[in-house]
Amino acid sequence: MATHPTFTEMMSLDISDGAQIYAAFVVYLDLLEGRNWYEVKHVGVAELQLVCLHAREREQDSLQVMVPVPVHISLSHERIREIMKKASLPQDDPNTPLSVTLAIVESDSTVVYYKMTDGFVIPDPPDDTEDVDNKQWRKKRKKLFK
Amino acid sequence: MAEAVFHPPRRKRRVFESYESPFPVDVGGKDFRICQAEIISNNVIVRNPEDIEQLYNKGYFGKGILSRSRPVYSISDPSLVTKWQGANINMPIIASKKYQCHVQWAKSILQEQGFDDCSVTKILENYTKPLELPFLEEDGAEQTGNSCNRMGPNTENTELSRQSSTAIGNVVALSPENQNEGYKKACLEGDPAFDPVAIHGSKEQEEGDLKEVAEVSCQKHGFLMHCGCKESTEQGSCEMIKSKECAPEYVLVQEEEEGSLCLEDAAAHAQENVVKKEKLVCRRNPFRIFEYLQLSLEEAFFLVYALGCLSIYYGEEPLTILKLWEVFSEVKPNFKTTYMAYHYFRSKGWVPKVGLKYGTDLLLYRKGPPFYHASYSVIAELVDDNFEGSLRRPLSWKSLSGLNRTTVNASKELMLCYLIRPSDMTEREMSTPECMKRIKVQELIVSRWVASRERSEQDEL
Amino acid sequence: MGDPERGRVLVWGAGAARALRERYRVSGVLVGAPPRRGRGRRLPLQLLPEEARLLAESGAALLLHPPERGEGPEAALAEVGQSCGPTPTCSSTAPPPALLVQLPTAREGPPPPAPHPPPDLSRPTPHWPHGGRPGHERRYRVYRDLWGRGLHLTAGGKFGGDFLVYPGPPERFHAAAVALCPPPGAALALGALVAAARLGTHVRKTLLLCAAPAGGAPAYTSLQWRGDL
Amino acid sequence: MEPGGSRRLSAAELLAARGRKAPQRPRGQKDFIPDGSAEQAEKLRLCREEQWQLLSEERVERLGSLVKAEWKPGQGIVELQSPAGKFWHTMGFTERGKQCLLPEEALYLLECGSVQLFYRDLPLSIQEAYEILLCQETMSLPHYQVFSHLKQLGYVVLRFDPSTVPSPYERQLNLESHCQSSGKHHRKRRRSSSPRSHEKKHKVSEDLPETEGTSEKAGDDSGDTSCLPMDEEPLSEQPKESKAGSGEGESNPVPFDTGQKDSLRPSRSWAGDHKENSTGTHASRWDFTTIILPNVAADQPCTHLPSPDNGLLPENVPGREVDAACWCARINQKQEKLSRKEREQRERESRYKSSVNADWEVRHCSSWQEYKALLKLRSQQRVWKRPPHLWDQVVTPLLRPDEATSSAALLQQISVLQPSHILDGASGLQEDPEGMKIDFNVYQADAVAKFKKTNPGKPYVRMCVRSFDEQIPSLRALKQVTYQSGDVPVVFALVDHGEIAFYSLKEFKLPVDVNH
Repeated sequence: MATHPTFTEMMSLDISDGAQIYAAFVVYLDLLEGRNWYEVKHVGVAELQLVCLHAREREQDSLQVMVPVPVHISLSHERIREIMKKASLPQDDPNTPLSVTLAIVESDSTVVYYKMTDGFVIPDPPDDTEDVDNKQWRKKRKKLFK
Repeated sequence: MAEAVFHPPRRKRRVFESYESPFPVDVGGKDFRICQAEIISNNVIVRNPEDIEQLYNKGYFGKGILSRSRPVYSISDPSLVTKWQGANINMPIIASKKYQCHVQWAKSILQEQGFDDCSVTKILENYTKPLELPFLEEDGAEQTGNSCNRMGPNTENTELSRQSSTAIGNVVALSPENQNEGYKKACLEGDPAFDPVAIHGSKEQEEGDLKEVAEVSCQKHGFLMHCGCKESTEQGSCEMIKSKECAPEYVLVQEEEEGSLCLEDAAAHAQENVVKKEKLVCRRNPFRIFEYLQLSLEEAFFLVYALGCLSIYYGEEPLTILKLWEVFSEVKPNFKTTYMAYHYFRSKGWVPKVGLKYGTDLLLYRKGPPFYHASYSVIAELVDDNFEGSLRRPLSWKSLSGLNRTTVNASKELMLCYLIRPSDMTEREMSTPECMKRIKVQELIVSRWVASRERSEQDEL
Repeated sequence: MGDPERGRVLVWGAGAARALRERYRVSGVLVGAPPRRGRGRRLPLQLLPEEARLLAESGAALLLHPPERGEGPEAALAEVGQSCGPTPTCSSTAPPPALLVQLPTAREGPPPPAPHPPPDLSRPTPHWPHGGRPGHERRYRVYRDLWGRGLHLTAGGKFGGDFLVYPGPPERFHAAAVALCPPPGAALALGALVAAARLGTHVRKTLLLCAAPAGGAPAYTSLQWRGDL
Repeated sequence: MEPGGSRRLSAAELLAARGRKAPQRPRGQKDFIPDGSAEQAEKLRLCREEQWQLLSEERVERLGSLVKAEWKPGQGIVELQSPAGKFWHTMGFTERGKQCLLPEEALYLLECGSVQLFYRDLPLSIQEAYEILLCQETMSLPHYQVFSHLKQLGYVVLRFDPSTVPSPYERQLNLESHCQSSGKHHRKRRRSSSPRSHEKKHKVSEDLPETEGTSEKAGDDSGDTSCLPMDEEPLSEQPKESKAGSGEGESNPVPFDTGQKDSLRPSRSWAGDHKENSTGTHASRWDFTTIILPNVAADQPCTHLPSPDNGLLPENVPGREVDAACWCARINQKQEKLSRKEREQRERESRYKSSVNADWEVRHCSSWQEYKALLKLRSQQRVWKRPPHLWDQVVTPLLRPDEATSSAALLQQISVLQPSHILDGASGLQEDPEGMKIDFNVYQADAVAKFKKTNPGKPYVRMCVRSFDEQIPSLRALKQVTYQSGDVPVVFALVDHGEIAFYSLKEFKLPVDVNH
């Protein structure tokens, strides 16, 4: 693994935190190999001192931004917003809110993913509502504000 | 004072494996085996497939870096397997893009080794060229029992993924080695995507029948990346592994039919009748990925200190218990606290795993995750024997209330585990794990007290 | 003797309580015991300090201190527009039947005079200890901003947050978010964040991190567990 | 617009109010998001209509069923003017022949329409009663809310009186009977002005003559046990780190890690043995009261050292008696001051050094002979391969696989942490720094029929009223209230601006699981 070309490339980025790089590599493998995502690429964001990942869940999906972090760090709300601003990708639709996914990595390589979005996003409706309701609901579902 | 009631752990509805042993050591001192791990970027990695097997199956230590828990990685893309399930082929299927990715990695490894671009292209061209399926099946069947699992001349082997019962017989008959028990279990767990050959490196020259294969493997000596077993390991089973290493990994690559590429636009392609425009091409994978077991620091230290059945290397150097205690304490804030809790529950015969999913330090399983749902979600705190001290995670009732809901919603109980250290215990004394002998443990169960009649009113959704 | 219990705000008038809920999107919590068991809570309506302050500062209500009988601690709330006081006409005209008697909820007679000028609620006073407390000030700015966006908010302690945020009246809608107002710059341990956000997933509430700095623009971040991964 | 103040009902309204039925609870699932539909609007309208009915409903009772009561501000109690009703079974107490209620009881009964409360001959509205009765130091609004909440659920709720709980010591000595009788004495007292039991002891004698024979009051009159009023205490009020805990400089009086193999020194376990109940560590074999060690500390100016036993000295070294007192004055006894760099260097070095005394087994040896035997045994143990980086070290793995003959034995070998009990060390704790107190005794709802105020028996639970914004109790505070509560579970009632949730933190011992 230490010889994986991607890991070597990540290590050569201008990011000083080894733990973060390793976390990024674990998430990289998880997306690419564990979940068969597409076009998983690593992107060093020197400003944030983070290695982020861009990937598509399905081939035709748009790119998502993953921000891997080791579990023992702490994040302030300000830092979270800074990450969201600097790591997210420019969107075609300017109304699309900034959004990245935080990938938190445990010491045994367990990863949990949390989506962070600028503004207030209403959660998904329950699964047990009828399909028709569900679709209607989804149509109405909206981001309330930024 | 009233003690919290012990609720029997909830058994999982479907259990597909038998229980081996609580720890990767045999009682009575026979057959004591010391596994090996190494430190990479402050993480503890086990590479040897037998060690992985031993540590995961006996006590459920660690997690496969490419899997949810048990190392069951397969290169095969499950969605493609589903798509092609009518094709009566049982080999890993991957997308063309993924295959190209692997070719790319192999390329950069070769370049790093100083091959010029021309030879790199030539080597790879040769190695990755399409192969005939029938030949492969024969080849696979003869080569190793292991390959047979996927490529054996079994015409019914598409059923492997769905009807595991037939598949087990098949697998067991073909390869009774230890190695395949993990595979068997994975099948039983209903994971259709399991690949039994997650363990190869290729250091040995392949004794394949094809000239060109031999030719390539000569050069590829260094570039297929991971050797499953270190040369230094003294396990008797080493040979078996090495023999398996000889086998290259064959994959079916989903590729477009000639000419269809320019005619189809992407959108149409995505939903179109696949059989018509896409085909599967059998190729050798030039860059194999091997799944490793990663141990949490607590697990790693426990295996070394409590059981003495793991040697952890940093580079060439095996680390002593004291050194590990020191290093881990530096790497992970509060390692000592979480380790003591880990050790305590392990020594009660329970299986603690990391608690990140629910925002705590540990989850406690009876026997192991395959058998029972986790019963407790644990937060560990170190206090002095005045029962105070600065907490690493001070909880207000508010946050406790949230945490408790999270835990209860997952049908677990929230436990606070206080490690009580005598006030005369110095930092110096704590610089060795022996300090645990003077530490006391207080377990507390947090629970909501619900008067029967308010239940319906108070709970929102 | 300082009474930390001061600063609680109770609404005694049924009409006022209704107006708060229906016109001002301020729910409060009914805390009174019903005449017979199991018949639902009654007045008074207890308000969060943030709710009370919003109403007072927006001019929708007056915060009144009870008459200084003994050590009356709480501030009462009266609707603006009825400073003329209640009209206890019924009692004078019709004597109650001999066998039935009313146990009045609210005080009779005109409410005590409103303080003039209205007090500055960003400063602490014996009757309003919340003013100036960092936690309250932080929560208040967030409350005011979210309320200003047409949302409904209630206390969020039970879900581990500062507020629950509803897209519509809480009587008829589920809360959509658990709002947390961490102090600026406060380091949030990822474990704690996971615990809070994971809860939200289960009860279908977004974890909403809120910041409304005194001079700056408010900022909100939604956290949602990706159960698909 | 409905007036904000009180509203007098007309005769007709009064009659109508009496006949009202309980409004139905709003039906139907809540929605997730407003869609502006007429259906949602109608549901909301109905819901609000019901709410309004409930809100505007004034309490109307039959005059005959109302018990008249008068607020006595001086005593902080309510005195009944007419005979008590059914509630007397679980509430109230008798004082000087009069039936009385505590403020929370009176207020609750007023809300329930059981009493009519008068002050200065005027009936009090509920608002006025809240203002007047809940301004006492003894009963804050959150406390009353918890009381009322539990009462509404049918529980019997009495104030907690620490003096009625036999201490674990008393229980241990089987003093139950004594306690019960002493408890009765307490009950006969009027509410004391202090919650502290030790202060109460004096008052018992004062109060006894007056109350004797008239009282059948239950244990709930014990008075102001409760209620440090609480508020959102600043979050910074976390328990402070103990000074003793981590100090580098505070070394043990006996330097056990000097590396000497001094056979006279007992194993280090002495440090953990000062508590009788500490399990696992074995008691010291040395009786220090009989062993006299010369004290040559700096604070001992007289340092007379007798002549040593010549047999212990090499032949060419003459031993003589000495008085070191004069030397002490001349020797620089100041502690060596190290530069920061030196300190850091020492620290770094010490990280890699370790002492033979750190070895658990070595510390168990009480003589050279035992130590040698241990070494021999260890060398013989190498039947299976033991890598030197694990086994030729000061700290070695805990498990000796050749000795572990079963899973249970294996667990035994690796079990080094000692379990603790919630009451361990609880009795010795000083005054609770967090002001954690038990407020109420709560008796189960279904036991009400059998309930006797005069002899309420063991409560179902005891309640501590706290605020949601506070930190959860430290282990220390928890030990204290648990100790105080005796064998009754403690529940924390958390109040969040009128909403209440209950939590308990219970002692637990995860069972050892060997049945794999």
